[in-house]
Amino acid sequence: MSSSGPVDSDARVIACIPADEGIFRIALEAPRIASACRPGQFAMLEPSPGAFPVSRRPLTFSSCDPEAGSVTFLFDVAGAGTSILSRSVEGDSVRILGPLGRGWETAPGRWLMVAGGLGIAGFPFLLSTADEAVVMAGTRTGRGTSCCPPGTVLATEDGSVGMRGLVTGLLEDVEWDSFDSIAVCGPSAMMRAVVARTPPRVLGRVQVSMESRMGCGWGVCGGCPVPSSRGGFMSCCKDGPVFRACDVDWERIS
Amino acid sequence: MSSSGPVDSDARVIACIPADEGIFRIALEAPRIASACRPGQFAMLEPSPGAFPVSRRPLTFSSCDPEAGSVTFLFDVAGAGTSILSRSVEGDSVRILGPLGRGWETAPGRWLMVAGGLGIAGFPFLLSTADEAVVMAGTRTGRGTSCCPPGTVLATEDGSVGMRGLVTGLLEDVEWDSFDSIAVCGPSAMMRAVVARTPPRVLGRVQVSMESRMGCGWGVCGGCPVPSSRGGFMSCCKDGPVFRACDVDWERIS
Amino acid sequence: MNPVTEGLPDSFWGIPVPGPVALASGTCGFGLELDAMGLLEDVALVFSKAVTPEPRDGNAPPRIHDTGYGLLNSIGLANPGLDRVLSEVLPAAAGLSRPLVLNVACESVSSFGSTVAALEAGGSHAGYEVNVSCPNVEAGGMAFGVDPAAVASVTRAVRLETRRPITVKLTPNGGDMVSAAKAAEDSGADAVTVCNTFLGMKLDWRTGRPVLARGVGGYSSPALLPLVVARVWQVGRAVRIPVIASGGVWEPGDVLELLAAGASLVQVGTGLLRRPSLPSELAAGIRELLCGT
Amino acid sequence: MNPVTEGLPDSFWGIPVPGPVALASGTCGFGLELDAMGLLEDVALVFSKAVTPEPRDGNAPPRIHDTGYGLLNSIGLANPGLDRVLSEVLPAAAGLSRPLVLNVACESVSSFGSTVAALEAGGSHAGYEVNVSCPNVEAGGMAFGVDPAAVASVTRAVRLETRRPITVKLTPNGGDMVSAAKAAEDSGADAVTVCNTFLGMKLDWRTGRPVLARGVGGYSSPALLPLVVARVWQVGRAVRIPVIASGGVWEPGDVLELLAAGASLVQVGTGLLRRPSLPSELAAGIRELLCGT
Ligand SMILES: Cc1cc2nc3c(=O)[nH]c(=O)nc-3n(C[C@H](O)[C@H](O)[C@H](O)COP(=O)(O)OP(=O)(O)OC[C@H]3O[C@@H](n4cnc5c(N)ncnc54)[C@H](O)[C@@H]3O)c2cc1C
Ligand SMILES: Cc1cc2nc3c(=O)[nH]c(=O)nc-3n(C[C@H](O)[C@H](O)[C@H](O)COP(=O)(O)OP(=O)(O)OC[C@H]3O[C@@H](n4cnc5c(N)ncnc54)[C@H](O)[C@@H]3O)c2cc1C
Ligand SMILES: Cc1cc2nc3c(=O)[nH]c(=O)nc-3n(C[C@H](O)[C@H](O)[C@H](O)COP(=O)(O)O)c2cc1C
Ligand SMILES: Cc1cc2nc3c(=O)[nH]c(=O)nc-3n(C[C@H](O)[C@H](O)[C@H](O)COP(=O)(O)O)c2cc1C
Ligand code: FES
Ligand code: FES
Repeated sequence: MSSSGPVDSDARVIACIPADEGIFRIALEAPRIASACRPGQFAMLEPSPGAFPVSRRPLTFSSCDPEAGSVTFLFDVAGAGTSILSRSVEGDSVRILGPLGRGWETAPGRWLMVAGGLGIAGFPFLLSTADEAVVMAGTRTGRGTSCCPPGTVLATEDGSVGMRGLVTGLLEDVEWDSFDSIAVCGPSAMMRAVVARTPPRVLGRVQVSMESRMGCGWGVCGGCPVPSSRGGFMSCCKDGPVFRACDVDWERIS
Repeated sequence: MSSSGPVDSDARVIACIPADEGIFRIALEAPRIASACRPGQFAMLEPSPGAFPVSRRPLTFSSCDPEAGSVTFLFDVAGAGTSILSRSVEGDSVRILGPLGRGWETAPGRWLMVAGGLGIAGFPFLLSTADEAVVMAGTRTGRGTSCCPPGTVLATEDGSVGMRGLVTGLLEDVEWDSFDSIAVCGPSAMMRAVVARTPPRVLGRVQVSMESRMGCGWGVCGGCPVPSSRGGFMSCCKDGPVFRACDVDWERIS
Repeated sequence: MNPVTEGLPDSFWGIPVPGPVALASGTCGFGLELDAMGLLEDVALVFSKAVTPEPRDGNAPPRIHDTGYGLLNSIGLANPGLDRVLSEVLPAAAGLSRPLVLNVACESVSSFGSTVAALEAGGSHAGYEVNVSCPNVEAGGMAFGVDPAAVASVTRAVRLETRRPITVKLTPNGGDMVSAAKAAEDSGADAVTVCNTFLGMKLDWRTGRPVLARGVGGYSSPALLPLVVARVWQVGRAVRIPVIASGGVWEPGDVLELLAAGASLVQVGTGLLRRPSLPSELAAGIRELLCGT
Repeated sequence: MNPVTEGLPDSFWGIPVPGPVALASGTCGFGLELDAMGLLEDVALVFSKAVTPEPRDGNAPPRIHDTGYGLLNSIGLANPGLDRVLSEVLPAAAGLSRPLVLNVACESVSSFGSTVAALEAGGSHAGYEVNVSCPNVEAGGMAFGVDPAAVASVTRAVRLETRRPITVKLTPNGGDMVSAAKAAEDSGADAVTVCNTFLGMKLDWRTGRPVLARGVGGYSSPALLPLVVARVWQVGRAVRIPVIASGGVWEPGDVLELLAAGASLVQVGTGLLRRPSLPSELAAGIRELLCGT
């Protein structure tokens, strides 16, 4: 079916449960969004029915069940907004606008998915559309490991789970040419490091999901600039959040 | 025991229950306040642990049990603040500052207590200190009647309970000289009408409990002026809320 | 007399409007996104993102910070610039289901004139909003707005170039807004917009650094409504041209309060960013409130 | 360099202080009520209610309105006036456990001078806060504050009469606060207070009437903190005398943020009205926050 622009509606909370330390999974009943959303797209969730905080929070679709009419998100309690969201209980109503932005350019073949921290959140959805995939994830302490899809190759900075070190360490033995598409999602510094380590001949296959503060999420406020390799800025919420790695000016990413 | 200035503390909610349509009774555990407060004094209650609303709400002590260390208030859901208060449940914590202001000048002898609307709230406490009393109360529709002390003589504008008409109607047959003290509490217009109907010879026995918006309740903001019959203003929270009727300039009361 | 309970305005600048709610500049692009979502129905007028003579990338990120109680922005008038607005945006906006007012921001008086002159060729827009109040740029912006003489010059420069209606968008960040409004009126403005975001800032005390790259930004919040009501009230009693209120609107009662204060039209900005459906929600809420009176 | 994590100030104007939190004028009387409650311990300085040459009854009621998100006040400098302050208040305040700074408000330059001259005889107060920013009076008040030349004249007039330190309390409601601050500095002020309440208003749309008898009032709210931070930051970079922040403080982090922005002392007003114990709560909260760094 054809996607027909974002929908702004009140969604029933099906469940909101802790998934790991300080990480929650929320499932919402949002049939129109569930039947339209694509991997890598996101939604803006309103953390409170009151006036504050004044803006919504962007979250990537973690999974989607068009039949059941439901979508799920996996999120870190990062501050006030996500903390309010985490206190949602079954039956509550959450205002949600979506699907928003451009998702992953899905393509047949073999995928490499590289996540840093809760960058893993959207990969279950992307995986569900991929023929074949290897997933790698790095975290500081192993927190969030339980949210990774089965078979994920892990690295932790403290060595508590998987290889000790950064996720880029896992890339040392990667057979780059065996992958048709490479998806990277995580903190900016991690994505820059991954891109820096990618052999130039495969850079064209790399896509990244960028983060930015967002004022609106639907393309009008100009609050979410992503530096473009052609100069100037692209808009994270409209031109992204998923970009080709070579379209991003990594030197201007802080 | 001697009263030692107001105390600002977190009080445990013992109960908060509907007392009549849109009227709640809240009981708080506040031992130091319970052992210090006097009839006609009030407390400032903080309607929310968050920042909003920015100021507290004044409520008159409705009853006080120094042994049990508890105080109760009877309040109308008038707006945002009292609406938040009304949603308190047992075990919640409410910040309360009190006792504040000057209460009724209690005196031996016979009392007449005249209430309009929820002006009745503080009379149970005053009654508990009076030798003998007649209580009269007027409401528009009978709402709040169930909060009146047993034996209260009633008037309602719609005639649903007691005499049809205003509370001033009840005063027509009053034997003024039989009362040593007269206490009036209610909306300003009602108090002005009662005072206007009081024979001049007994005016010196009339006390009124004035209402005013309050910024602080503890005497520093200048937000609660009550026009004085000597010109200028008195402060409702510090010089009152109970005043001698003849100290108030009723012409400047709107 | 209370304008609110007498009935809501059904036209502005001679343009029929479905109600008093308009979209604030910089919070709705050129209206295309909302139109695609079918959400312009209850909108009086669409006030465009600021158009500048040259394309502007805008300020360095971060440009947005939600303090919890309000939004700080430091967009810096990012926009495709006059030429691309003429060649790409206005043709695309020609089919917009509600009239568009072009917000224009320049760094000099003469550039205000020439930019509007160029836009005159452009299309079917309903008028101009002359932006002398942007808090997020070094040159122009609120530097004009704080000075009534500069407001007068800018207004005259624009007035000379167009017969379409113009409103001058004033700043609350210094100077005397009432004098600025009178200067705009005397120089031929058809309305004034009261006002723009308030200069604001947030620092992270742990680092001592501002959270926005540019340091200060423009602050908006529903908690600022009383500041806007006061300014609309004061300006409304000093000028005879209509006042367009801009700032702090979140709920239906806020719109009615601004109308009661003297506004003829009420913009929504930050509330719209949060809820693209806000104009429709406000329209429904206003109907409900007025039924009860 | 980040002043906050380097350690908090332990003196101001040479006066030892237990921390950076002071009490804002008009929200603590002359400190007597709080002292009686034993709540001055963590207070740096007590800024008194405005003293005027003549007694003032203040504005007609209602003078206070809680909008939910903030407080509107229209007190109008109600105070017993110079003579009774000298004969009754200052003697009573002599035993105050923390130093008192007298806030002074007058309607003319010469009256500022003569009022301070009279107060010089009065007592042991630590200094003066020159109030050129009250939004709630017809004459004087912020009419001075918006004009740097008037700020300079008032400051000089006061400077001539006293050797005690003086701070000039500036207005955010017009004019250019940075120029006003420089004018105060150049005219001999020992600090500037940034700032006072913001002009605000609430109307009841059903009646079309303002909720405050005087119409407009001074608005304060924790949601205004970013406006105060921006102004403290801008003024702090323009003057070398200390900046006393006033506005929007509710939580311990707010105090640290204002210090990071350049303030040397931070007043609490509306938050204090709500919680007389706020200064102690802030002191404890600040200790906790700084332990974590
Ligand atoms: C397209 C997109 C998709 C996202 N998907 C997810 C997801 O699936 N799961 C998830 O846990 N998080 C996701 N995020 C990040 C998430 O939006 C932020 O963690 C959230 O907005 C923080 O809100 P808060 O009110 O809890 O924290 P705040 O109090 O607002 O901020 C807490 C901290 O987070 C930082 N921050 C705030 N907003 C953002 C932002 N938009 N991007 C990056 N950092 C921010 C702040 O600088 C601050 O340090 C996504 C962000 C984007 C842009
Ligand atoms: C000394 C004193 C004792 C009081 N005791 C009681 C009591 O025992 N029981 C009780 O139900 N009420 C009492 N009141 C009134 C009570 O304080 C107000 O109803 C309450 O503050 C309203 O708060 P709100 O946030 O719910 O309503 P808001 O949204 O603030 O206001 C709702 C309406 O109430 C009016 N109002 C607000 N504050 C006051 C005020 N302080 N006085 C009068 N009108 C006000 C407003 O104008 C508005 O019309 C007392 C008031 C005073 C001054
Ligand atoms: C993200 C953002 C961008 C803005 N851009 C502009 C602009 O380009 N031109 C302009 O005149 N005002 C701009 N404004 C100001 C708004 O048009 C509006 O006047 C202000 O935000 C107050 O209204 P509000 O409280 O409803 O947001 C911007 C505001 C925001 C929040
Ligand atoms: C009720 C009230 C009365 C005030 N009276 C005065 C005053 O007499 N003189 C003065 O300089 N400021 C006065 N102010 C301003 C405060 O001192 C303070 O600068 C302002 O409220 C901002 O601080 P806040 O946000 O902490 O309240 C008053 C403020 C309030 C709320
Ligand atoms: S978040 Fe508003 S344009 Fe992207
Ligand atoms: S309420 Fe503040 S002085 Fe009475």
